[in-house]
Amino acid sequence: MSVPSFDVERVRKDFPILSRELPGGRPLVYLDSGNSSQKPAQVIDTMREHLAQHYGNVGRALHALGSESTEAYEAARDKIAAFVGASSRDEIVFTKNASEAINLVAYAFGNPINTDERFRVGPGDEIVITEMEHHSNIVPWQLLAQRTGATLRWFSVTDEGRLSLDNLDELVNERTKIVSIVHQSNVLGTVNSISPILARVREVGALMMIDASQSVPHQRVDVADLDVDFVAFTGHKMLGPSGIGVLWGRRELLEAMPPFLGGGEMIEAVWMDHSTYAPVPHKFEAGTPPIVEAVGLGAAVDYLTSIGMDAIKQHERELTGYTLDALGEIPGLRIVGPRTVIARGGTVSFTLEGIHPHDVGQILDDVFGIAVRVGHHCARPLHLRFGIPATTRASFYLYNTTAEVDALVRGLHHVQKVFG
Amino acid sequence: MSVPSFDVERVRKDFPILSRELPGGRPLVYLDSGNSSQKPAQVIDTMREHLAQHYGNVGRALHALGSESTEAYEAARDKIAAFVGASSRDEIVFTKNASEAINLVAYAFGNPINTDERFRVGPGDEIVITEMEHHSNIVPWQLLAQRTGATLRWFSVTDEGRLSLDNLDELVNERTKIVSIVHQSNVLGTVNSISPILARVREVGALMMIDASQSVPHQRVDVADLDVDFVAFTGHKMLGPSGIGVLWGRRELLEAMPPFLGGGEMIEAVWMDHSTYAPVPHKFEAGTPPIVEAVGLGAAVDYLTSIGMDAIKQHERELTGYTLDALGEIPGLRIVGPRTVIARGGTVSFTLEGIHPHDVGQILDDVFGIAVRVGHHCARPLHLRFGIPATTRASFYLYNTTAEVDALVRGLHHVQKVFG
Amino acid sequence: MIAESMYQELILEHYKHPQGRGLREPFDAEVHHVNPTCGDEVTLRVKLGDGGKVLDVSYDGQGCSISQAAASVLHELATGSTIEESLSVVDEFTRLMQGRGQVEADEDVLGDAVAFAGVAKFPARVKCALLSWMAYKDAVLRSQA
Amino acid sequence: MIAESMYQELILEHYKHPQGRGLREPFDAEVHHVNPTCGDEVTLRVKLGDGGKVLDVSYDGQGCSISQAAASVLHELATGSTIEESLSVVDEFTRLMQGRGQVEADEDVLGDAVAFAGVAKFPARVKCALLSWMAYKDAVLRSQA
Ligand SMILES: Cc1ncc(COP(=O)(O)O)c(C=O)c1O
Ligand SMILES: Cc1ncc(COP(=O)(O)O)c(C=O)c1O
Repeated sequence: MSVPSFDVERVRKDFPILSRELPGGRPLVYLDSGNSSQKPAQVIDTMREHLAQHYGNVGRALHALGSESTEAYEAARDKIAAFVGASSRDEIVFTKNASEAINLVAYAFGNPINTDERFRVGPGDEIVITEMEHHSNIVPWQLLAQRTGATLRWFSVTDEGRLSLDNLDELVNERTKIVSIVHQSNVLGTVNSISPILARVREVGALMMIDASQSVPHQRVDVADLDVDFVAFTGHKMLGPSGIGVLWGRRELLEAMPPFLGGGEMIEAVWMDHSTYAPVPHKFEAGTPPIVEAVGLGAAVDYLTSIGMDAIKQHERELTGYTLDALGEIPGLRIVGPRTVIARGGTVSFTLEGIHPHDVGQILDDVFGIAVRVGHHCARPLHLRFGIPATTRASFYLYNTTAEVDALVRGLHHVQKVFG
Repeated sequence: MSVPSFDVERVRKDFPILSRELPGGRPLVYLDSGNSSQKPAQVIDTMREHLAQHYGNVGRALHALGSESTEAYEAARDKIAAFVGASSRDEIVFTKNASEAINLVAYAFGNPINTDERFRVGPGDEIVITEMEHHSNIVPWQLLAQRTGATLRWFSVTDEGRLSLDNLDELVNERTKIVSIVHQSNVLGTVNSISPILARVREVGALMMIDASQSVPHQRVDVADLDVDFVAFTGHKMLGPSGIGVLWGRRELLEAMPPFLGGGEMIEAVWMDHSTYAPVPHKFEAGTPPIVEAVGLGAAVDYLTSIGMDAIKQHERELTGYTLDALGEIPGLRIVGPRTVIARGGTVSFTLEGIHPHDVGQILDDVFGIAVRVGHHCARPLHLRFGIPATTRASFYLYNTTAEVDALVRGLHHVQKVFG
Repeated sequence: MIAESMYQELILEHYKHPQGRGLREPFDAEVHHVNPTCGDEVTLRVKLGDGGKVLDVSYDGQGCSISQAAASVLHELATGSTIEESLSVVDEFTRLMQGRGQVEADEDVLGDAVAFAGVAKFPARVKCALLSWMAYKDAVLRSQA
Repeated sequence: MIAESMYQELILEHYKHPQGRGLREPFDAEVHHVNPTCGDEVTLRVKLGDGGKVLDVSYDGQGCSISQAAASVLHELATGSTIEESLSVVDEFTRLMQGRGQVEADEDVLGDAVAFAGVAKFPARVKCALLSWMAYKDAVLRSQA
C-alpha cells in the first residue's frame, strides 16, 4: 500500500500556533511534542463550536442540547474505538489523562471490594514494570505495592536503550499479577516489542498493560493486534486537548474489576446503604466527564486519520534519521537511546559534554525560539540508570520539518560557543 | 453595601448559545443550569486563544510556551483561591470534576499507606452523610465503607426538604471520622446551615467536608468563613468548561494525606523502589492536568466576579420567588423542597399529578424548546425518601429571566392538556 | 414540533385508556422489570394455552406515557396470537426501536405498534417503549423453561 | 534575545572559572542540598571564626551554569565577611530572586550577585540560583546550633 502524499507545509497551516511569533521576534520552532502536541484549527474550532452552540451535560438530560452533547460525546468514543481497533466501543473508558487510566487499573488490584482472583494482590505477589517507564507508569504500581505488601520488580535497560529480556522467565513468573510496560519510551524513543513479553505473561497467567501514551499519537496502534489486556493513552499528545485520556481494556476484565471513582453516572441504582453499577464503560466514568475534551479528541482522531497514520510515521521516521545523522556530527554530543531509526520513534534525547541541559534549553529557547524539553522528562530512574541527571530532548510530530532540525543544530553550535 | 446594577439582557448577550435556534425553529429556554451551566464568550474565547496561541505542557517545560501555559494555569489557581477565600493558593487542588475531588478525600481514609490517625478508618468507625446527597457524595463513601468495614450513616430529610438535625448528637459521635454534606441540594434547592453540624463535628474530633457544587456557582462562598476541612466544587456548573473540578482542603490536612493518583508532576524524586512527593497542591495532580480547562475556569471566575456574586444571588432569588408563586397556581403541581426563598437557591423540583416527568420534560423540550431536567437528578435516595421515582427540575442562573419562567408555566399548562 | 411525531394520538389513547391492565390469574410466569435510569417498572404475567396460544398477558406498572402505552399495545397484540407470531412482533418492534429512526417499520407485522416509530429518534426513551416488551419475552421464555 | 539578560558575562565567567570550589578542611558544618526537579546538587561546608567571621565557604556540586556560578559568587561574597553581613546578603538575594523580575536589586548589598537579576524572570531557574545560597544559610544555622 502506498503512503498517501504528505505535504508538511500544508499540515503546518492547520496549526495556528506555528505561525506565532515569540517575544523578541523569535519564530517558534516547536520540538516538544513528546511533552504535549499542538492543536490543529479543526480541533480548536470543534471545541469552540460545541461550547458555543451545543453544550449540555451528557447522559442525564433528555432535552435538545443534552442529546446533542451526548451524541457528540459518544460519537467521540466510537471514533477512538475505531482509531485503535477496539472490538467494542464499550471498551473505551474516558479518563482525564493517561495517568488516571493507569491508576484506575492499579486501584483495581488488591482492592478489598474486588472478588476476582486475577485482581487479588498481597504479600508474595509481584508486579513487573521496566526501568524506562514514565513516572506515571511507576508510581501507581509503587503505591499499589505499598498498599498491599506486593513486590515491585522491573526489566533493566541496555546501554543502547533497549529493554533487556535476559531474565524474562525469572522476572515474569507464577507470582506475577500484572506486567505494565511502555510501548514507546518518552526519552529513548525506543519502541518495545510486546509479543515476547506477552507470551511469557500468558504462560504464567498474569495480566498485561501497555502505556501507549507515546505510540498511539505516532503510529497505527491496534489493540486487537497487540492482544494485551489494558492500553492507556492521552489526548493532549495526539493533537487533542488537555483534560482527556483513554483506557482501553478487555470488556470481560473491565466488567470483573471493582469500581474506582464513585458518583453520578457510574451507577445503575443507589440506595443509602448500597449501590449497583452501570455497565462498562460508564462504570468507570464517575461524575460529569470531560465532554468538550472528548469531542475535541474525536476531532483530533478524525484529523489524524485524514492525514493517515502511516504517512505520519513515515514523515517522523525521515525526520528522525535526519536528526540522528545531524546530531552525530556535533562533537561532545551523546545520544541517549538507539542511534538508528529501527524500532524507535521521533524522540531524540542527548547530552552535550560539559553543558547542563538547562543551559542548553534556555539558550535554544531564548535566542532561537526553539522549544525542547530539558530535565529527566518524568523518567528519573532511567536517567539514574545512565548516570546522568538530565538530558535535552527533541521530539517530533507531523508538523515538524528538516529546516527545524537544522535550526536545532545551529542552536546547539551556538550553545557550545557560549559555554565553551 | 448596595448590589451592583444587574442587567440580565446584557448578560444574555455574553452567552452565544442563548441566541441559538433549536431544530424546528424553537427558541432555547435553558432551565438546566443545575445540571451544567452555559459558557460566556469570555470563557470560550479564552480557551480558544490559549489553544491557538499559548499552549504548552505546564510545570515541566522551560520554553516560552511552557512558561505561558504554566503561568496561565497557576494564575487560574490564584483566581480560584481568591474567589473562595482560600488562605493559600496551595490549598486549591485541580481535579477533573467534583466527583474526583470527593473521591480523592474518601481514598485518603483507610489507606494502608496513611499514617495519620485522623484518616485511619476500620470496622466500628463511622462516616456520616445525608439523605439529600448527590450520588457523587454517596457512592465514594459507600465504597470507603466497603473497603474498610466502616459504617455509613446519614441525616434524614424532613417533609419540607430540610435536614433533620434531631439526632445530631447521636449521629455524629466519638466513632465518627468524617461528615460530608451538601451545601445546596441539587434537587430541593435547600441551602444547609453548616455551623450547627460543624460545632458537633469539632466536639467529637471528626473532619468535615462540604459538597459545594451547587453553592459556589450561585452565592459568595468563603472557605475561611465556612471553617470546614474540605470543600469540593466543579467548573462546568459555574460557567467554566467540563473537565475541571476543585478540591479545597486545609493545607495541614492535605499535607497529612497520602497521595491518591500517582504519576508525573506529583513527585519530588522517583527511584525504582520508592518515591518522595511534591508539596501540595501538586501532590494530588498526577499527570498532565486539565490545563486549558483550568484557564477557562479562571476566565469564568473573572466573569462571575465582574458581574458580582451578590447581584447573581439576588437575581436568582427574585426568579425563584417568582417561580414558586407561579408554580403554586398550577393545579396538581407539588413542589419538592422549600416553598419559600429562605435558605434556598434557584432550583425548583416538582411533580405534576398523574403525569410522568419524562413526558413533562419531553413535551417542554419538543414543543417549546424548554430544557429542564427530569429523573432523579443523581439523587435517587432523596426521591425514595419522598416516595417518587422522579421529578421535573427547573434550575436557574444569572442569564435566566421571568419571561422564561412564564414560558415554563405556559408549557406546563400545555403538558396538562396533552395528558389530561 | 418534533414531539408531534412521538406522542401519536394512538399512544395517548392507550396511555389514557390502557387495555388489559391489572394482574390476573391464572398465569404460567410472572416477571418484574425495572429501568433503573428512570425508575419505570412493570410486573407482567403470561398465560399460555394449547397449540402455542397466548391466552393472556396481564401487567401492572408505573412509568411514563410511552412505557404505559407500550404495555397496553403489547397486551392487544399478543393476547390471542401464537407465541411464535408474538415473538416475531417483539423482534420487529425491537429492531424498529433500536434503529435510531433510520429503520423503516413493517406495518403488516407491527399493527398499532407502528405508532411508536417516532420514539426511536429519542435514545433516552427507547428503553421506556421496550420495557414491557422485553419483560414479555422474558416471561414467555420462563413459561417454556 | 531575552537570554542575554540572564547569561551575563559575569555569570559565564564564574561558571567557567569557579572561585573557591572544592571541599576543604577544617569545617564546622556540612550540608547537602538537592533540587529534585532538575537534579542539581551542592555539598557545602562553612568554617566560622572569632567575632562572627566567616573563614571559609567551600563547596562541590553539579548543575547548570546558574547554580554553579551562584555558588562561586556566594563563596566570594561570604568568605571574609561576618555571618551577619553575609546573611543579609542572602536575604536580599532571595528577595531579588523571588521577585519575578519586579524587584529592584540593591547593588550596594549584593555586589557581583546583582548579575543574577535576570534569572528572576525565569521561575524555573530561580531554584538553581538559590540552591547554594539556601545551603549556606542552613550550614551557618547548623554551625551555630
Ligand atoms: C450537589 C452535587 N454534587 C456533586 C455533583 C457532581 O459534580 P460533577 O458531575 O462535576 O462531578 C453535582 C452535579 O452533578 C451536584 O449537583
Ligand atoms: C510514556 C508516557 N506515559 C505516561 C504519560 C503521562 O501522560 P499524562 O500526563 O497525560 O497523564 C506520558 C506523558 O507525560 C508519557 O510520555
